[in-house]
Amino acid sequence: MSEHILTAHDLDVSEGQIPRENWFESSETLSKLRKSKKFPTIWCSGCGIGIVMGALIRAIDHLGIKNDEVALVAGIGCTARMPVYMDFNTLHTTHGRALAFATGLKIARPDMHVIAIMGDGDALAIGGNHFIHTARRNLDITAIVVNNAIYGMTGGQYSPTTPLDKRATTAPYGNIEPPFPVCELAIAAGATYVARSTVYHALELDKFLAEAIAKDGFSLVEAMSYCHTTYGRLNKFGKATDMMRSLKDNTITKTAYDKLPPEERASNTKFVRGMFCNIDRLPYTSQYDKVIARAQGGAQ
Amino acid sequence: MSEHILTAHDLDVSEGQIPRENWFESSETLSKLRKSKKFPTIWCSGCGIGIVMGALIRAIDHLGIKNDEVALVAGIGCTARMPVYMDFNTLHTTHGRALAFATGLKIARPDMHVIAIMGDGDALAIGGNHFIHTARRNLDITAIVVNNAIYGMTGGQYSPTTPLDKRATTAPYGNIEPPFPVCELAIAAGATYVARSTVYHALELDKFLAEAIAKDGFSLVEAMSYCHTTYGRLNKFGKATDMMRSLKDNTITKTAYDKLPPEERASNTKFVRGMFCNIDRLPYTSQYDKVIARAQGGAQ
Amino acid sequence: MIEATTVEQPNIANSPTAQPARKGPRGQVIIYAKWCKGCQICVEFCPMGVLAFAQDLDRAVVVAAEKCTACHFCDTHCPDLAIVVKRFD
Amino acid sequence: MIEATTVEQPNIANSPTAQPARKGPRGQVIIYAKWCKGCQICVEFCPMGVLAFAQDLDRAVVVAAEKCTACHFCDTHCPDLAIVVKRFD
Amino acid sequence: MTAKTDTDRTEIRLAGEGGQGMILAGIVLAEAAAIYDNKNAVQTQSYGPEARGGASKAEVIIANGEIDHPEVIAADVLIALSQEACDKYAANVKPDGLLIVDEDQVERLPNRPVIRVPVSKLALDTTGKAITANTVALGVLVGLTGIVSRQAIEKAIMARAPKGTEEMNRKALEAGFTAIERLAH
Amino acid sequence: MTAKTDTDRTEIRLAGEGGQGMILAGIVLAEAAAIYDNKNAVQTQSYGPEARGGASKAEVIIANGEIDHPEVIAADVLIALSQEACDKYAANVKPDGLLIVDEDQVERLPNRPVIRVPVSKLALDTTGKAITANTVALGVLVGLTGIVSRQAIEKAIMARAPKGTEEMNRKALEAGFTAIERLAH
Amino acid sequence: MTIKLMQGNEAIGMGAIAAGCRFYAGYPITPSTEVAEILSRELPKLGGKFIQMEDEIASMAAIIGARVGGLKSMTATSGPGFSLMQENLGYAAMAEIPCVIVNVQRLGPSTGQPTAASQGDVMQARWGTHGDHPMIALTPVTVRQSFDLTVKAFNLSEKFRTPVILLTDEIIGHMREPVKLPAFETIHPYEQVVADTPESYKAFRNEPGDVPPMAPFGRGYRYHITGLFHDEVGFPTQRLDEIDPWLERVNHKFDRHLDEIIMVESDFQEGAKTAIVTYGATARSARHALKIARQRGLKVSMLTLLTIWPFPETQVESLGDQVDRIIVPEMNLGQLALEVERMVGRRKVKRVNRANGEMVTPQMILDAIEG
Amino acid sequence: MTIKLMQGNEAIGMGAIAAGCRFYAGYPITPSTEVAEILSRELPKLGGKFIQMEDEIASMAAIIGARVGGLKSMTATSGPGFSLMQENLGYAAMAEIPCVIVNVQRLGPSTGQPTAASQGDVMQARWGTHGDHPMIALTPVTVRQSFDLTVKAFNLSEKFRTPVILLTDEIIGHMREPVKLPAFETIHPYEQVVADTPESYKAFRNEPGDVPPMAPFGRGYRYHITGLFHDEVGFPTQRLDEIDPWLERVNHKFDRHLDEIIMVESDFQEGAKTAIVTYGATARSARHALKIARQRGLKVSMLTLLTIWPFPETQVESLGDQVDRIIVPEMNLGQLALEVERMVGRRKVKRVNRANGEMVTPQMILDAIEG
Ligand SMILES: Cc1ncc(C[n+]2csc(CCOP(=O)(O)OP(=O)(O)O)c2C)c(N)n1
Ligand SMILES: Cc1ncc(C[n+]2csc(CCOP(=O)(O)OP(=O)(O)O)c2C)c(N)n1
Ligand code: SF4
Ligand code: SF4
Ligand code: SF4
Ligand code: SF4
Repeated sequence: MSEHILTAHDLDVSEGQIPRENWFESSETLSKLRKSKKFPTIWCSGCGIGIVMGALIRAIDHLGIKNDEVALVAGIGCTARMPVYMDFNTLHTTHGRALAFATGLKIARPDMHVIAIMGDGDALAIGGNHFIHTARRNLDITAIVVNNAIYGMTGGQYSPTTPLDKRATTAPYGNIEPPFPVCELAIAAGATYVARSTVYHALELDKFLAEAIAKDGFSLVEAMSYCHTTYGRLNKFGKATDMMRSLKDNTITKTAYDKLPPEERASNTKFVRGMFCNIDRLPYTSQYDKVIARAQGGAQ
Repeated sequence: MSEHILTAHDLDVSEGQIPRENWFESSETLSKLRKSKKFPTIWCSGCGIGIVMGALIRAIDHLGIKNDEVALVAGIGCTARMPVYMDFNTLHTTHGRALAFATGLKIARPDMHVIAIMGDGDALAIGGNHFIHTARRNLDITAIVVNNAIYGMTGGQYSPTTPLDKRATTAPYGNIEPPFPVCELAIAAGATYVARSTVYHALELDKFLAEAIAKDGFSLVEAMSYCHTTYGRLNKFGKATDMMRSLKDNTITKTAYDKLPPEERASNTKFVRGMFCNIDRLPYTSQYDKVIARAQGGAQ
Repeated sequence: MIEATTVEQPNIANSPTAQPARKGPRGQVIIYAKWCKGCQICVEFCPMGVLAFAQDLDRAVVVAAEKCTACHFCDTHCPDLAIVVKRFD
Repeated sequence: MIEATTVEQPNIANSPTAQPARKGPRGQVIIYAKWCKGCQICVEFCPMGVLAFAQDLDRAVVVAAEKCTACHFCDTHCPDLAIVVKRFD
Repeated sequence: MTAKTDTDRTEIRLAGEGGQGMILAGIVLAEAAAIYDNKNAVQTQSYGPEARGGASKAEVIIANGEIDHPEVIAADVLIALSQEACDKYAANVKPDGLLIVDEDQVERLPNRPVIRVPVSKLALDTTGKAITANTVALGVLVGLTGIVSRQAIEKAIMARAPKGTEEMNRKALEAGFTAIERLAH
Repeated sequence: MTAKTDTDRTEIRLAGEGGQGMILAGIVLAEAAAIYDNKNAVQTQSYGPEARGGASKAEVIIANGEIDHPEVIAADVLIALSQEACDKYAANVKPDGLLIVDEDQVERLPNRPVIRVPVSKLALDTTGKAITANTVALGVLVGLTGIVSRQAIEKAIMARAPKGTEEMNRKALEAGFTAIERLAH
Repeated sequence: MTIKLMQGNEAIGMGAIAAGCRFYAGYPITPSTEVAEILSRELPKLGGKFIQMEDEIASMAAIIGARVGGLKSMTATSGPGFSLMQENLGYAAMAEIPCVIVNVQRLGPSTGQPTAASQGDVMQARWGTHGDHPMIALTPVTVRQSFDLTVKAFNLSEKFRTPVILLTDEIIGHMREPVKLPAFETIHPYEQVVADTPESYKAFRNEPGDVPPMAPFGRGYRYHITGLFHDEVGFPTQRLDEIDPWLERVNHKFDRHLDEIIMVESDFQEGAKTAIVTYGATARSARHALKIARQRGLKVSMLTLLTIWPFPETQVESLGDQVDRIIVPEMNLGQLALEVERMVGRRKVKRVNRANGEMVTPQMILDAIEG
Repeated sequence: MTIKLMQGNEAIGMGAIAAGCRFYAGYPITPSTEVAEILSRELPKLGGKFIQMEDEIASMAAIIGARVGGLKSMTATSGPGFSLMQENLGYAAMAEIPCVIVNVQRLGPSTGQPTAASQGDVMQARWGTHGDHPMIALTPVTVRQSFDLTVKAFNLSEKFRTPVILLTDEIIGHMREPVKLPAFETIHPYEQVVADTPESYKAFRNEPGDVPPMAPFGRGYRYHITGLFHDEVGFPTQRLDEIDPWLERVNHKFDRHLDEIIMVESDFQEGAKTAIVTYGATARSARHALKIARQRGLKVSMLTLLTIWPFPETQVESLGDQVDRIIVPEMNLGQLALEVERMVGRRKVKRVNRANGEMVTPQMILDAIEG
């Protein structure tokens, strides 16, 4: 069937027809990928991490930031493999520590846009402390948490975002640990911009990411993107497309949520999408400029 | 002068007059101290940590809990030296890790009252991750944070609770890092009982501590108690008594705070004292009983 | 779950279903076969049924090019950046 | 700083100043000299002036035992648990 | 036919793409040998860097006595279900060893005797499920080498087959056996 | 009088309670030697487990040449301002060394020659501030041993004295010197 | 029990259960994760507890906490996690808390190659935490030994009140072999007995060679445990007369029990002037090479170390006296070889190393034997 | 500069400034805290940055991040913190990020005795992180050397793209000595030069013996840095043909530069049959003992190691050839002595150990010399 269709429309282009080099030129997004890198990515077929990557590139592109001005910092995990595919300054660090490395980098280079890309385990299990401290200090870093509700890379152990009662390889009888409310935690810790969306709402992600990167202060974007390979399989949630549909169906916008009567709010089980916080506080590096001024002014 | 007074009233008793053993019997509180331990404590003259210790003993006493049922777990710091003086099961661990040790202990012995005693650095700098995760999992542990706004033990470096602009030995030009709102962070992370008071309001501490220990779930009591030796000295805040007075003068009860008009609330600079959260959630160990039941029921 | 803040909810720029199909294709859909992993996200969610899954090739193919409205759902949601949609202007 | 919760503010059980002095001592203040570090918290905050600081001994002493109302400020605030107040019943 | 190393053992490598179940096939083969055929067996595996998917391979050493070194030194048998697998491991097959490839997946062949079997096509044709290719592969392997008995491999497969898939797997195994018989003619 | 070790050095220990400033006194003594008297000096210290307070001691080694081992091996001089300090370190004073104690703080004395000076009382009497006891102690020490010149110790003290306390410290030092002169009579 | 094809990691999980482990805390990491997965399933069946902590630091802390509460406990990890556990591992040594730490070695340094094998953490197992401390590390060669040495690890840890490291590797951990486990009832785990009354009990009594038993919390023995130097009842001390006896006792804990702790397998050949000293997965390559060498008429002896720390000094030294040459094959750049060199002299030692994630091949060892 | 009475820790802070350090991240810990305190005051005066991180893990991460951003960077800690830094220390080795880690050793294990001195982290400095990796550790004996070796540490770390450990101890760190520092203008710190264009630049080019310079981020050289095994441009790889050259280059980085890296001070005496090998604070006790011994007419040589890792193999071996006996005094239970034994044979080595927080006394060493 398909061969026929191919010929009929001449629209579906296989590698033979578009040289690799040309493909990278066929969109702004693709042009920011690393031509030297092997594609497709290492992610499972249908994994939403790649969708977040697309959104991130579009956000950076939208802001008109030069590739050289961007530093991507990641820890370890499926999500953390994202930076290597993009033509920025990319630093793949140790599990959980992306924000701590990013802190050093940002202080050394306040002019650069430093973006940390983390899985939920990376950001919130082993990396939880750096997460709250980087927010508190208000480093002008954009933290992206791809929340796939599980540890993907290591094969499906429960994470601090696995919903209650769901199964994981280390929760064969169902998870009993309540998940973190990631956005609320970030707000309590001091983040200046906090938003959440899903990979189904990819263009919303574009927008939140662009706002987050533009923000002068610590910003967090939580991107829901279920790991169908582990979380989905262990909980019989179906294929990537089924889980994508559940992201579509099981979220509610913050605007809609805010309009709900209190009882319904309390019983709401959908994920709330939207921007939850956008406040102004002088970022760490600007504060530090004052320290330097005081030190050099001789005041002690 | 004083020798004369002593003789006149025969009320001020020096060691010669009360044998050490008898002194331990002169109050319920004293009777829970370790007779085998060298007193007075290692803390500076006037340090509020001892006041928290008194409050803790009274709270335990008030609840009628037997000494043997109490386990005190501490990290490292001035505050963390507290357990050794009390006649309970006492575990002095590594810096920042009290709650992680306490988690293992509580799961092994759900029947015991496990109380973690931490300085602000211990609990929230190096220990921040365990703090939020223990709250999230809702281990039925009582966390006491003695917030002295600095690292006392190591001599006065800034901590995640040092107020903005204040000096510390590592902030000679004033601290530029905003302090954590400790109670809010605990609430966002999932604590079921959260309260704050000060060592000036010692009896309020008694009450909060008793409620916290009685609570079936993760509870936090933040006890404000400035370190006059380092924080006070570096910022010229005066003696222990001066700082005690500032705790009296610079706090406001939650009830009073809640009644303030919004503008005044926004500009309020006083510490709010009170209980901020008291919700019911099944604690981790009870949840785990269900896992055992499921496992033993053969359901998988 | 999340407390109210003072900030407004952003608009979602492009709701895929919000754009009704007009006559003739509005865009050209290009799939880079070598990168497509056959996840079928584009196939399942293209509101116009432009795409289909070719079992034998284990990847997506364009089956109804003329229906494409250039809504960009497919290229913004392809996890492998294996689709580009070019809007005809 | 802290958002409202549904829980009520606890009452403070014993406000030290809330208890007016009556005639004669209501309690006995005992200071265990060996443990007192002379921080003067009890001295400074005793609402009745029962205690004083003895510079030469570098510790607190009782100077006005008869004024003690047994408000328990001193023994609950002594950081060294060096005071016990016994209420006369 | 199965050449012996100096310490008398048969070394088998099963390689393909992640998700093709070659590691499971290796485990089943080892179980057939060790549990149902009273031999000794050691099974090892390796994955590519991909989270899921990517190249993967299983190795099975079968012997009557002790098995020391647990990995293939030079393969007596290689079954390769993907081009990458063939490219990577063909050179390590002993000169008198067996190289079996899926004829529809492996186009570039090394310059040596190769047994070409349409493994995945057989799977699809027989059971309608591509994922039974590994069972077909086991049929081919056992049919060709006799390294374990047919009963043993069948028992081992049945013991691992998820409920309800027994029949499908039996058919797939049969298809493997038959393919060899056809080859043999 | 100050006995020499095998490698020609004078070993001085200053001990008291934390907060008495004995460590600072040690530093000042070492500075007097090294900066103002053109000698060599090494200063070390130790604290008790107490956060603040508790036992504390400083050690100063003064020599004309190199100083290798930086700690007191056997003290030529010990000045002890507390009972604990005396108890702990008196035994380590050389037989022909000097043991100086604050006569009001140290009651139990070892069975050996001891020089008793009312150091803290002198401080209080002279300056009204107990914290100047360490300066008085330096006066006593230097007055007795001449291990550094009086000018050097004065300069060293002045360099370290917080603004506004110079006069007080000078008086305290003087008080130390004078106490010795009285002793000498 | 029947014959089962079992992975080394699975055998470790089973060994823990058999040894009486009733608490596991860990953080997933390749290639150790199966240990956690198995215990998350098996422990609750026995009323035991499994928890996945927020990181490896917390995992190590939690197992210590649980043991203080009276449950035998274990964690499993690999290189990066093992590095993070070092501080609290030292705590366990200092406070003498029994516990078992499994390190399934993968290729390092850093993230390295998570799915590749290595013996790169051999020296770290001994020296990874700061300060001097005693340490036991066991290295299984087979799946069955993964079970047996796990049981042994628990027993040694209880008997000597010390953390014990089961130092295995990706090969042995993921390899499947047929094994028949002993019936668990036939296994009699070591159980500490606290004979003292709470009044006479001294948790850290310093009688040389004596390891005082550890009373669990909440059973009437209220005492203090600390990572500071402490006296016999556990109170912090700076007094040398209290510290010195502690150092004496704890750092020489194993001295009089080395035959119980040190396990080796000797395969000596009369007249051999070459010997192999080996451990872990590499021992399998070495055995393979040994058989071939002997087939070829070469005389070679072999010493397989199942205990690498404390290092089997006597055994290696006396082997050194018998042969002219000792080959030490390792999946690292030469770590345990340093100890062998120390015992027998550098000139006698021939290192065979591979540190790229692949096994040392029998051929490499054969070349060394023949070369 | 004039003569000042200065602590070792202060000299380290000054050395860092002189060497061009412009970023410090740390977490306070006795007895290292003065280093942080001094740099929190001094760095901003020069436009440099100081940050106190939430823990030592983050501190180690931050200094790597800052160096990737182009600032020379340092952290300082002591045992417990050093244990926590191990994972990211391995990352720095793997990713070849220059940085300096100061460990002011205190008595361990665990919390131990925070204010007491020790040389207990000597082996940890070499083996604390998982996996094989190169490592440099320098051990100053005087306050002035604390300054000089800090400068040297930065220079070596830049030149060889490697973390360098300044392994000092509580004695040297807190001791005050008169020093006269050189004018900072006279110090010419090593600066990397990136000669390649962004197009031809390969951050991890594997030319044997060659250490490719590290381009800072944001200067046109967009590349990838990872803790996984990687190819020449920094992309993760599992290919042995890419890993092996990396192993070859990185693990032999120092080999051809040992005379630059290894610093020792020899004090050989004609005809001496006894020698002392020493480092750090203990070297001072050893010198004291040596002088007395020589006064008494005994012939003794001495080798003071200012570099302990890589271990000065040649120097110690040739010393071993000259003497019958080597005394190794250490404030630990015998750590570097293991290496000395390895080089010269166990029978020649006499260890003198003290691990209770007190210095080894000259008398203990004299006894060993005379005994
Ligand atoms: C210190 C350390 N511990 C554990 C691991 C193993 N590990 C790698 S990724 C990962 C978690 C993956 O989950 P997440 O961060 O949510 O990312 P995902 O793979 O789901 O994108 C773990 C536990 C590690 N690499 N380092
Ligand atoms: C891993 C580690 N890092 C650092 C230290 C040093 N240290 C001991 S206590 C302390 C902080 C003390 O502050 P806090 O926890 O607030 O307690 P406080 O002394 O003020 O009561 C620090 C940094 C340590 N012991 N261990
Ligand atoms: S394992 Fe899950 S998170 Fe990882 S690539 Fe696959 S689908 Fe994505
Ligand atoms: S240093 Fe501060 S916190 Fe510590 S005991 Fe003294 S006053 Fe208390
Ligand atoms: S842009 Fe894509 S999703 Fe939208 S109509 Fe065209 S083919 Fe379908
Ligand atoms: S979304 Fe992309 S990868 Fe998935 S089927 Fe469509 S083109 Fe292929």
